[in-house]
Amino acid sequence: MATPSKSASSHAPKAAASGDGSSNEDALAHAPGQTPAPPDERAERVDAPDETIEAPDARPVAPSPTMPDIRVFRDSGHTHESLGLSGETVVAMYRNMLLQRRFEERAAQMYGRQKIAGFLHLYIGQEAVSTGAVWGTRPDDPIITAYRDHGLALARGMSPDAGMAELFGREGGSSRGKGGSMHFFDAEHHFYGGHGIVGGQIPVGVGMGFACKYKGTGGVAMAFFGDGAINQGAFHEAANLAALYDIPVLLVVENNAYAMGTSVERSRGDADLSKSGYPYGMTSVVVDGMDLFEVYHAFKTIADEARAEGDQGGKPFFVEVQTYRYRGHSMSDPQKYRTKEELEAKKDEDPIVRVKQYLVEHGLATIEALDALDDEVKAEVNRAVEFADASPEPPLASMYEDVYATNDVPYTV
Amino acid sequence: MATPSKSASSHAPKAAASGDGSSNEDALAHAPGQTPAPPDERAERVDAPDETIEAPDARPVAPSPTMPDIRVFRDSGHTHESLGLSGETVVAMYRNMLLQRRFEERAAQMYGRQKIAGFLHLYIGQEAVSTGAVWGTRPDDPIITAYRDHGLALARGMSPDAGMAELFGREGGSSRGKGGSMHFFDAEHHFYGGHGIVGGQIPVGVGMGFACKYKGTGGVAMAFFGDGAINQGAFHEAANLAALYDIPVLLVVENNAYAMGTSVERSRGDADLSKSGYPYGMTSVVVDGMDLFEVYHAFKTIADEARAEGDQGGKPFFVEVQTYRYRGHSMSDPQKYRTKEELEAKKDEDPIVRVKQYLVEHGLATIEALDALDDEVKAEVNRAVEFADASPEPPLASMYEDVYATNDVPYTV
Amino acid sequence: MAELQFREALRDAMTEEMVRDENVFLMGEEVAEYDGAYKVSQGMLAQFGPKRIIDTPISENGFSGLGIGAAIMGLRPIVEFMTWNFTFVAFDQIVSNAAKIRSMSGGQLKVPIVFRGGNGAAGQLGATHSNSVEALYSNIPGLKIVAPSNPDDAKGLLKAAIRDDDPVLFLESELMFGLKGEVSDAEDYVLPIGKARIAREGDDVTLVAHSKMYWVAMEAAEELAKQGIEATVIDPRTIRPYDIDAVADSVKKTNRLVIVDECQPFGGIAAEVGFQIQRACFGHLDAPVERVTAKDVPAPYAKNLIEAWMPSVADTVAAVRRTLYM
Amino acid sequence: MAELQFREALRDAMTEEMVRDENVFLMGEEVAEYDGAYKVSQGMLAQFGPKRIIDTPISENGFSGLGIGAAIMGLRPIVEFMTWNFTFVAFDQIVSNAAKIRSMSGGQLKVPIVFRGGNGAAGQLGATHSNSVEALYSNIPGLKIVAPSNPDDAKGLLKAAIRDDDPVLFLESELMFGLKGEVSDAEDYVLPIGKARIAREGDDVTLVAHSKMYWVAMEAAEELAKQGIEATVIDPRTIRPYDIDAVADSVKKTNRLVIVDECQPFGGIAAEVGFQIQRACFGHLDAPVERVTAKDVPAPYAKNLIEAWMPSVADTVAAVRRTLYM
Ligand SMILES: Cc1ncc(C[n+]2csc(CCOP(=O)(O)OP(=O)(O)O)c2C)c(N)n1
Ligand SMILES: Cc1ncc(C[n+]2csc(CCOP(=O)(O)OP(=O)(O)O)c2C)c(N)n1
Ligand SMILES: [Mg+2]
Ligand SMILES: [Mg+2]
Repeated sequence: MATPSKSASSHAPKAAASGDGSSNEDALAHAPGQTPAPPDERAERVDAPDETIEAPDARPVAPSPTMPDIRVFRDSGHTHESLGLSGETVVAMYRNMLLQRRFEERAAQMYGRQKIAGFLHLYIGQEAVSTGAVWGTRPDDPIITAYRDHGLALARGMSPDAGMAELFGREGGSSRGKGGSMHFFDAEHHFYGGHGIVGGQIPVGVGMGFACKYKGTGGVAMAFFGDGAINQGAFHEAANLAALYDIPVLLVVENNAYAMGTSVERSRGDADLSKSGYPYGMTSVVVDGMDLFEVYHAFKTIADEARAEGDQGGKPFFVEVQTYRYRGHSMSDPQKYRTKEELEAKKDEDPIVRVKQYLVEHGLATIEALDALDDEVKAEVNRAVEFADASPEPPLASMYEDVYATNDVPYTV
Repeated sequence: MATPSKSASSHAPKAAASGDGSSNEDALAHAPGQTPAPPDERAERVDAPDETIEAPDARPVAPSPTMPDIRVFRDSGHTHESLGLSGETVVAMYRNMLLQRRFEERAAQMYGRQKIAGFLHLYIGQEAVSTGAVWGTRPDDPIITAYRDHGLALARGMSPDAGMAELFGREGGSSRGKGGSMHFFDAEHHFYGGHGIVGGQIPVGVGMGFACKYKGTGGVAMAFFGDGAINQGAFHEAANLAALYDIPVLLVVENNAYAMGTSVERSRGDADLSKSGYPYGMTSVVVDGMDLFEVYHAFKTIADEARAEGDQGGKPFFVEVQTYRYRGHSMSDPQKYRTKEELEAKKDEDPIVRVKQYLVEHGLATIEALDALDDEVKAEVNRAVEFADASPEPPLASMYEDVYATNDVPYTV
Repeated sequence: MAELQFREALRDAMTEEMVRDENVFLMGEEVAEYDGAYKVSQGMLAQFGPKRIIDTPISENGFSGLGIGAAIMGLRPIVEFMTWNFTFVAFDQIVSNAAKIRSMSGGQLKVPIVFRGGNGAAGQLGATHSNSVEALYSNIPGLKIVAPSNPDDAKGLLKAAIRDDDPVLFLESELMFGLKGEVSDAEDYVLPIGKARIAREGDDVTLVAHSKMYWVAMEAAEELAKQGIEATVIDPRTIRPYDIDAVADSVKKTNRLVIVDECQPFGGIAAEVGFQIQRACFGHLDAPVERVTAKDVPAPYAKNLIEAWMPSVADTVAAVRRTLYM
Repeated sequence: MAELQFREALRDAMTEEMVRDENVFLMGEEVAEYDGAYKVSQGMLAQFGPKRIIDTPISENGFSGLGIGAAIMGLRPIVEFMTWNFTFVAFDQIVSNAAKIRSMSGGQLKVPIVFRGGNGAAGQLGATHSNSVEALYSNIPGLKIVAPSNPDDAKGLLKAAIRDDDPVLFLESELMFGLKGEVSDAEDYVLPIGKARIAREGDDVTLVAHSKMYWVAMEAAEELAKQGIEATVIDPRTIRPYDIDAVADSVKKTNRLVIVDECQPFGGIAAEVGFQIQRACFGHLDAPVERVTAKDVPAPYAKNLIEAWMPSVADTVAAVRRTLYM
């Protein structure tokens, strides 16, 4: 309106008397503060000290559309030297990626032979994300992810034996055969699952970052989730909590372009996921997930920025890693939602091939040496299959174990 | 990396053979597609036609941090003429705001006299929002809100008799005494509640907009919620769905600065709520909620932009209305979280006083006439109290009614 | 009578109702372009187009609420959940809104919506994916719950659910989607919600079981017959309202009751049926009501463990023999 | 023994445990600067500071998950819900994560967390605000559930819950926060989870009731005494695990059982207890097990309706008389 509001009550005293605060007070004079309260309100009626605490300025914030803060890690032309990585380290990273690849290729095969059942979601194509993130952070920075979890578990150091035995549902499995493919856990390596409900792990990951800060460990938690999971309310609530409490956590969306058969374009009002950090005042980071060095560099850089000093400070990041899944969503996906051309184009960016290429071109290893390494990895995976096959079924009684830490018994029959 | 990925497979054929798609295919040759499926997967195994459908381009979107699209409705210096409103209309709007104010003042009084029980959340101070929104939209545009619902219900035309009787828990109440203050409903006036679970009404409101478009009514739904409710996952999911499906719905946050005792600053990673539309590609609108004309103008403008043409088009908006609640959160709030100074300053902006002031200054009505109007409104509210008091308690048998539309009986005893 | 898969019966029911009433639409994850995660909606996008067969993001809370709002406005949404396990993120919409809005509005509004999808364990999927949710939702007044065991009931009851003016939770099973059975080809086949089906008559004991467990009960009955024990088998078909009279009438003849229920035991369906029957048939029971349920621990992944976890034919036979003091 | 309000007993339990163990913290809506919506945490911010007494946004799903993650990392969160009605938006975190993570990890992880707040109806709040959630959560293995009826049990059991290595749902009542009672001033007062309390001994009938309903049962027992009927009253105090032996032992003496339970009836706590007792005490029961529960409709607002909806002393007396064929 044209009239400044301040003038209102002065220019129109009667109006003021009829509509403004003073008459509010009159009305309130009869309010239950002074009268016996009905039972369901009594609880709130305990006398509260009268002095008001220092309240934050409550004037609504004027819209200050600042440019979103986005950092991009792509095409930086890194070399291992520029990143301070030794040739041995790059070879070790390569071997780790290869281990994930070979492990899952064999798992798919074993699934076909019905040694493995249930759902089996392969990470093949995304190995640069797991390996880059793990090498870019500390071994005890907690990691949590969804059901597409073999890659991160192996990157973090889960033994292929324990992993394969878990897939086989055997006593020697990482969860004694109780979790299966979607529920890998390896506490010793600070890998906290392996979660089957889309998005459900995100708040839990924020809580892990909260604990790092509370305890002053200097750790930063990483919560991985998919491009489909970002549409769960859990993401929104967890992101705001992380920002509000300055929690050292990386909220990492592995954007592999599809949620089952639904492309990001068909699941979002705006397909640019990097916009997701903005409402929370969170810095967004976009990373080329097919490039091991970019992922490594991105995680190393932001993880160190995210860490708290003791129980002070800390800064969460929203990280979009752009990657791609080469296999179907699970083992029974006709994949009509993408063209063969698209898939083949993506396979030309195979993150493992690119590292191999890099190692050879930079004289860090010979093709022969890397092929030998591949044979070694394959042998390791073969041993894992043998271990799994030899591992006994869990005893039936074990079903009643591990439910409770105390009074661990079936409560009801 | 420095090496273009495309070159990888060509430069390193063996590498390609070991890591790229072709070997994926080898591995897949053993995959269960060709083998009998375990029972839990059989379901997904029905033969799917081989031709692939036209898939969207799945290349991850490059971050294009566009400036958020925000429109501000504040200090526009509107007059009723510039808005095309007759003096009679402005007086009618004034009367409607006054009705909400007087109704709630009396309700608070009746609560003190224990005629009303449970929670009673007063809307006092926010009346420009309800009246401006209702006058700026069509009478049959569906409205849904939270538990602070008396204002919007009365703005939409719920009779004070039915509203007061509902608060009294009587047969003559809008919900036959079953809903109470938090659960007002008036289907005849397209007012769909009145919802007690913070944020739970937001997806429902989006569904109402969805129905407007599906049926081609040209209607636009309005989902009102509080600044605290924006932190519910329901908001995030509903906003994305609204944007993805181009649903004619206004997601309206009534930012009254506090959620119970928690200021926006203490509940958000970033207190600027107008940023909330951005990730969904939604236009955000910021409105001065203490100014009736600004609210009216904003809703009229965007509602007409939001409407679908038949079952095509439609555009959701995120609307932050900046308002203030003059009373405690409910009837038993010591209000230690704000200073008396802050409250008094806000009361100087009383939206009702400002309209009264405007009417007098622009010669649309005399103080005397407006005071007479006030007396008339008070009398109407008094009659509502008498009606409520005279209305009988609902018969006990009615408890078993209105649970089901068909086979309406208690199912279990 | 035509022989159809369970999924085909569901598809036929939805298709017939969508042809009959343009206010009916189907919404859920992968229901359209993917033709359904379990192919229940295969071909429906082609037939009805994207306005009425709608793919959703993974936002169960959001699209459940959207469906509720659409239903209040007079549409008749069918909301498919990929499985009922995923409704825990939508629990509030179903329990606070779908179930209660009619009552809180004093009967002004109705919520004609169907929520459907696979329920219960489906092999080796682990604890997050093996919940039988009827134990939870059946406690909630305002909801109706249907859980058919065969394609014929699936078709007749789904058509009834879509036409019903109240929110109906329709529980299917991934393990039964491929199940074949004769389905009535009556012009417009609608079965009443709330009526049990007596599948088998026997004088010695009454077995009650719904959905997948119905087949366990039937197999147990065969096995018992070999042992000279004749069982009546009742498929309640609907959980809420529950046709307790059908069970009571039978127990008054057989004097013995065993409930096979895949839910976790504490406060599950078996507990409720057992409670009501001990009350209704106190003088008639020659033995305590027995139940066979999932074990009271989270569902394990390993093949041998999940098999031991599930209610089995052997467990059922043993329970029956207990009621016969054998 | 000091006389304390229920809320004071809860506050003392939390305060003592926070003093004892720096890994314990309290998080929830309005717990800090507002001193608690129901003043349970009054003064705790002043004593422990904002690091350990933490106000949250209205994001139950988010901060429940946050608590679970913190618990897995070795902290001991106490998550306060303003009321349990609002946990329906956090249902997945409690049921899929808190309850199942230990089992799915094969025992590698534990989740020592307490979720607490007011449960059940609290006067005229309407259907969305009157849920008794134990009927739902008690079905879930992996959870423990405690529901005390008086300040002394509240203190001893909350301290036990905070020290427990498993997720514990601690159910309070807005209507009982002001309730006064003697509380042990033992140095370190911890009561065992899973043990019932025999509150009153009588030979004619056994009454079982937890939380608010315990007081209904006690009042009914007084009324019955006037009619010459002596009741044993048992407060299970814990719902999961449930001390069924205590109930069975009593029923073997009284031969009659009435359960007073505020839950909706279908599959509620009364159904489970009734089922287990008809099985355990079949030969001892002289009458069917009876239950007194909330009516099977959404909670209405009107004073007369909600009063009729709630289990009452009159309902309980009538149920007992039915078991005595009076
Ligand atoms: C809450 C919930 N809804 C649905 C599902 C079924 N589901 C499993 S994976 C998946 C797709 C997830 O896609 P995305 O988040 O992109 O992860 P990706 O599979 O690509 O790694 C769906 C819908 C689930 N597990 N949880
Ligand atoms: C899911 C849920 N959590 C908590 C509550 C308790 N509660 C009722 S109102 C309220 C504050 C809401 O504030 P806001 O959204 O800003 O609305 P306002 O009261 O300011 O209108 C809270 C926490 C609830 N009703 N629902
Ligand atoms: Mg994806
Ligand atoms: Mg507010």
